[in-house]
Amino acid sequence: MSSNDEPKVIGFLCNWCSYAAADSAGAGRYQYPTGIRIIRVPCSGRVHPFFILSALRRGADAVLTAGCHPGNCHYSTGNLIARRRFAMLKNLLEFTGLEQGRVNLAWMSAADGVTFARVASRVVTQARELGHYQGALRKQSEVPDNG
Amino acid sequence: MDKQEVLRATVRKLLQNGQVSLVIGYANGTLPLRTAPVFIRTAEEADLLVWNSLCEYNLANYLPRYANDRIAIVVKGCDARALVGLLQENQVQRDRVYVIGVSCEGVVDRRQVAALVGGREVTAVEESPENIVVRGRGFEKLIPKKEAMFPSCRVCRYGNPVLADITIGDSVAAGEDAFDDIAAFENLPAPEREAYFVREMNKCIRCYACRNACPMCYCKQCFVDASMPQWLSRWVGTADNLFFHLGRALHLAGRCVDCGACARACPVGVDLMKLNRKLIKDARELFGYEAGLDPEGRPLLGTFNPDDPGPFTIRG
Amino acid sequence: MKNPYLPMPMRIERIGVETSDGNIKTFTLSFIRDEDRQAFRFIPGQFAEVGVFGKGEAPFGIASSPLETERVAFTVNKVPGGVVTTALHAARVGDIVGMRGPLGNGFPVRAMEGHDVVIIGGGFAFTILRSLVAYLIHPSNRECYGRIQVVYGAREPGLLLYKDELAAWQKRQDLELTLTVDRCTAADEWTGCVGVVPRIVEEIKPEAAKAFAVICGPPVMIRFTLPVLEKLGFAPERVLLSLEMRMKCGIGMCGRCNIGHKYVCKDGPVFTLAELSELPAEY
Amino acid sequence: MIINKSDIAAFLDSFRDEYRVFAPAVADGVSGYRILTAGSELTWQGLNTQRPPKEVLFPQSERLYSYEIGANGVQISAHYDDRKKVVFGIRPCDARSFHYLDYVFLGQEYQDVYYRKRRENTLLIGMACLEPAKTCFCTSLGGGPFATDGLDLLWVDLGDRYLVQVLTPQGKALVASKPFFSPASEADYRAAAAAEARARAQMLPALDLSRVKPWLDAGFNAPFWERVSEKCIGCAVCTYLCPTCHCFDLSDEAATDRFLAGVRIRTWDTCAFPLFTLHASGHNPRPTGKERFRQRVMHKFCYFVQNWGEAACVGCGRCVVNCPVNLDIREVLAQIAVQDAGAGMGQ
Repeated sequence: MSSNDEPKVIGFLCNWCSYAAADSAGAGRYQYPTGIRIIRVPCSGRVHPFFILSALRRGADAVLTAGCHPGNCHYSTGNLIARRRFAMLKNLLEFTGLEQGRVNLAWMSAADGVTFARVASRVVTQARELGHYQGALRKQSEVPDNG
Repeated sequence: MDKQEVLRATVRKLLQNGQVSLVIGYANGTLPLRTAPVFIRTAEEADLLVWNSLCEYNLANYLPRYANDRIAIVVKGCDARALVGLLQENQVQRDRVYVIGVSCEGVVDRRQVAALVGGREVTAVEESPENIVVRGRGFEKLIPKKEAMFPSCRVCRYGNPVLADITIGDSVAAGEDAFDDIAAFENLPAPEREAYFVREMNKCIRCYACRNACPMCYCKQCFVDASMPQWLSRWVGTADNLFFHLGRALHLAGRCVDCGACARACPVGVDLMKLNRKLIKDARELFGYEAGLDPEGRPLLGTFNPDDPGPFTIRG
Repeated sequence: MKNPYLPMPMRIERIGVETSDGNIKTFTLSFIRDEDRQAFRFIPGQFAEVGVFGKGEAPFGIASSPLETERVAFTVNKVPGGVVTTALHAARVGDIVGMRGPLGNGFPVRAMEGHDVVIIGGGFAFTILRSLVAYLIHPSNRECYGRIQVVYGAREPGLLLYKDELAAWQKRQDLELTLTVDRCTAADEWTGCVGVVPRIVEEIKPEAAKAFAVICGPPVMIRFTLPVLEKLGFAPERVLLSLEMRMKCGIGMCGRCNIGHKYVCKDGPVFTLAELSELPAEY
Repeated sequence: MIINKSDIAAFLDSFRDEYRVFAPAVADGVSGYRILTAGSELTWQGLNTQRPPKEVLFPQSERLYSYEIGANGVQISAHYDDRKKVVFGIRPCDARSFHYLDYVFLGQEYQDVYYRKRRENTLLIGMACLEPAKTCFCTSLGGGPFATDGLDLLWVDLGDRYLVQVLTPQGKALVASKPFFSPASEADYRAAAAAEARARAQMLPALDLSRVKPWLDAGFNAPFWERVSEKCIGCAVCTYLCPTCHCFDLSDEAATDRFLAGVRIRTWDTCAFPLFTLHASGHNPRPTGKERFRQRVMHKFCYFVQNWGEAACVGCGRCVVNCPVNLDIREVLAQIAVQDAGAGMGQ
C-alpha cells in the first residue's frame, strides 16, 4: 500500500471520552494519521454491530470503537454492554475469516489526547499492514450470465 | 401407551374441557420424511396429531401470532428453550400457553438422509426405535437414527423440555456438547474459513426461510427490510448475504437455542449452524451463559458483568 | 426497441412549497433531451415514476396540465420513512432526476365530453385533479364539457394546494369551485366553507343526470362520499376513482399493484366505481 | 433423429465458441442450470433442479443500467445480455414456464427488453422425463413428462442414444448444423412411445382442477383462507424457486467509490413478503400472511388464468419439495376443489 493509498479507518468515538480525546490530541498537536474518519456517537454502547459490519461492507479497511474506561461511562453502563457485544461480534467476524486487527475496541478518557493519537496510529498502521479489506463482506458473487 | 397416544389423549382432554381453544402440534405431512405443523381446534381433530422423529419444526415460532388465545403447544426440548426465550422477552404470556413437552431423542434431518441415499427420491419411510428405513425406486436403506439425525441433536443436552405443564415420555439422557465441530473449524487457517463462508453465502437465495422459521426472529420489521438506513442491498450476492447472516446470527447471540429450525428450513442447505453454534460456544465460554433456561433471566447482550473479559481492547 | 426501464433525465426547474407545514412541495421539471420533450404527451390522471438517482423511484400523479408541454410538475408529500419523497424534498433547483412515463390509463376525458363534470378532491390527492381541471378549462377544451363543479377540501386552510391557481379559478365564470376545510382558526382568515367534503357535496347537490363524478382523496373521504353520490343518482359507471398502490415497474410486470386480475399501474390508476365493485376490496 | 450418447460431450463442446451452454448441475450442494465449461461436466442424473431455469432469462439480481451524473446531465447506459445461449436438458415442465414468462415480459403494451434479448438468443433442448417424481404434477396442468411446449428439441433417453424430436425451425437448423445426428428408425420411435407410456403410468393421478378457478372467482372472502394459510411462515421459498413466479423489485445502488454514480438493479421479489405491497404511508393492502398466501394462489390459479388463459403453474413440484413447513400446493388445490361453491360469496 503506497502512502497516497492510505487505509480508510472509521472511528466511532464516544462523545464523552474518545471524541474529546481526539480533540485534545489536535489541540496538543499530537500527530495521528489522516486515514481515520471520525463519527461521533453518544456512547460506545450506541455502536450497534451493524455499524461495524456496514463500515466494512461499504469501504472501510478497519474500524475503531472507542469508549470510556469501564466504570467511567457517562451513562454508567453503556460501555459494559458495548464490551460484551463487541466480544461476540469480533469473535464471529474473525471466525468467518476476517483478519485480526480489522475491528478494534479501545478505552480512553477525555483528557487522553496522547492515548487517542497512539491508538489511532496503531489501528491505521495495522490496517496498512493488512492492506485494503477485500474480504467476504466486500465480495460480490456475479450472476454468471448477467451482462 | 406410546407418546403419540398420550399426546392425543392429553390434547383431546384440553379441548374437551375448554382449557384451551387451539393446539399447535404435528400431523403427518404429504411427503415421506415430512410432518407438518397442524392447528387443532376440536377434540375430534386430536387424532391428527403425531409424534415421531420427523417432528422437526420449532412450533414456538407460531406463538406470538396468537397473543389473544389460550393455546396449547407441543414442544421438544429445544422448542421449550425457545419458549423460555420468548417468555423472557415478553413475547408470550405464560398463563395463556399450556405447554405439552415431549421428551425428544433427536429429529431426523432430511438433508442427512438425502446425502445417505445419494439424493434419490425417497418415496416411503418407516421408523423403529433405533433405525429408519427409507425406500425409493429400486432401493431400500436402513439408516441408524443417529446417522440420520440433525447434527445438533446428536450432542443435545436438553432432550427433556426445560419448561412444561405436562411432559410426555420418559426422560432421555442428556448428551455432551464439546462444540468439537466449531473448535475444529476455528483451527482452520483464516483464508480457508473465509473461503468456506464465501461458498456458503453464494448459495443463499435470501428467501428468509431461516428467519421466518426461527421462533426468536419475531421483529415487526426485520433489519433487512429497513429503508432508512438501508443496511442491505437487494442484490443477492456474497457480501450482502453474509451481512444478513452475520446480522441475524448476532441478533440471536445469547438467544439461539440450537434447535436448527433455520438450517432445516433452508432450501439450499446454507450451513447456518456454523454461525449460530459459534456464538453459543462463545456465550458459554466467555460469559457462562446459556439461552432459554431461565424465564426470569435477562438476555446475554442486555446485561453485563463488570468483570467481563476484554482481552481484545487495544492500548496506544 | 424502446426500453421502458430507462428514465428520461429531467432538471428540477422550480420547487414550490405548497403547504404551511412544508411537507408538500411541487417540483416543476424540464426536459433535458429535446426528443423526450417532443415525445412526452399525457392525459390527466396518468402518472410517472420519478426517480432520485441512487435512491430509487416512486410513482406520482402528474399535477401539471397536459397542454403544458415544456415542463411537467409533480406535487410530492414527504412521507416519514419514504426514501424517495425524502430525497426529493432534499433536492435543489438544478438537480437532475429521472422520469419514466406517462404511465397508466388516465381519466376518460374523451368519454366525458358532452357531460357535466363534478370533481371532488381531498387533501394531497388533489394533484391529478388539478391536471384534470386545467385540461377541462383550457380554451381549446372548455366547450366540449358541460357544467364543471369542483369541491376541494383540506384539513385546514394551510394545507390546500395550488393557492394562487385556486384564487384564479374562483374568479372564473365557467367553473364552480367550492373550497372547504375541516377546521380553521380566526388567524386563518378563512372565507370558504367549513365542513367535511361529503357534507359539502351533499349541500351543493350536483346534478347526476348527465354528469361524471371524479373522486380523489383519502380513503375516509371516499368512503363517505360514495353513498352521497349514490343518493344523488350517479351511476357507478360514471363515478371515477384513482387508486394508489405501491408500484415499481409501472408497466404490469413487477407484480405488486394488482387488485384481483387488474394492475393499478397499467389498467388503472383510474377505475370506475362499477369496475371496482367487480374486484376484490384489496387496496 | 438420433444422437449417440458417446457423442454428447462433443455435441456440447461444439457450442462453446458461439454459445454459453446451461445444463442442470450441482455446485456446492445446490442444483440449478449452470454454465458448462466442458461437455464432460454433464453429470446430472436427477429430475428437476432446486433452482429454477427462469434465472437464465431472469436472473435473481441483474443490473438494468448504470448512471453517472455530470455537469451536462446524466449518462445512462443499459446493460443488455444478448449472448447466445443453449439450455440443455431442460425438463418439459420448466420449458413450459418460459412460455408463461413470455406472456408477462413480452405480451403486454411494453416489452421487457432485458428478458427479450436473452429469450431471443436462447435455444431450449429438452429432456423427456422417464421417471417422474412423486412430487411431479405436470399432467394436472396440461403438461406431461414428454411435453414439447416451448422447446426447440426434445430428447428422449433410449439407453445408449437419444431420440431427438425437432420442434421448431431453430431446432431444425441446429440439428442440420451438427454432424452428430442420424435418422431414427421405427423401433426408436416405438421405444420412445413406450417410455412415455411408462412415465405417465408412474405419475400420480392428475388433480382435477376444473372446480378450482370457478371457486376462486367467488372465493376471495372465504373463511377458507384463514386456516389453509395458517402454517405458512411467509418465506420466499415457494415463489423464488417457482419457475413461473416473475415478480421483482427495482432499486438503486449508489456507487461507494464515486459520487453521483451507481446502478439500478432488478431483483426477484415475492408476494410472500409484507414489504412487497407496503405503502410508504404504512398502509398495507395485504397486511397478514393470510392475504399474502391468498394472493399467491389467486395469482397462479385465478388472475393469471383470467389474463392469459392458463394457470401460472407447471407442476414441477419445487414448492412442494422445498416448503419449510410442508404446505403442499397440491393439497391446497384439492381442498379448494371440494369447497362448497357458495362458500366464498360472503363479504
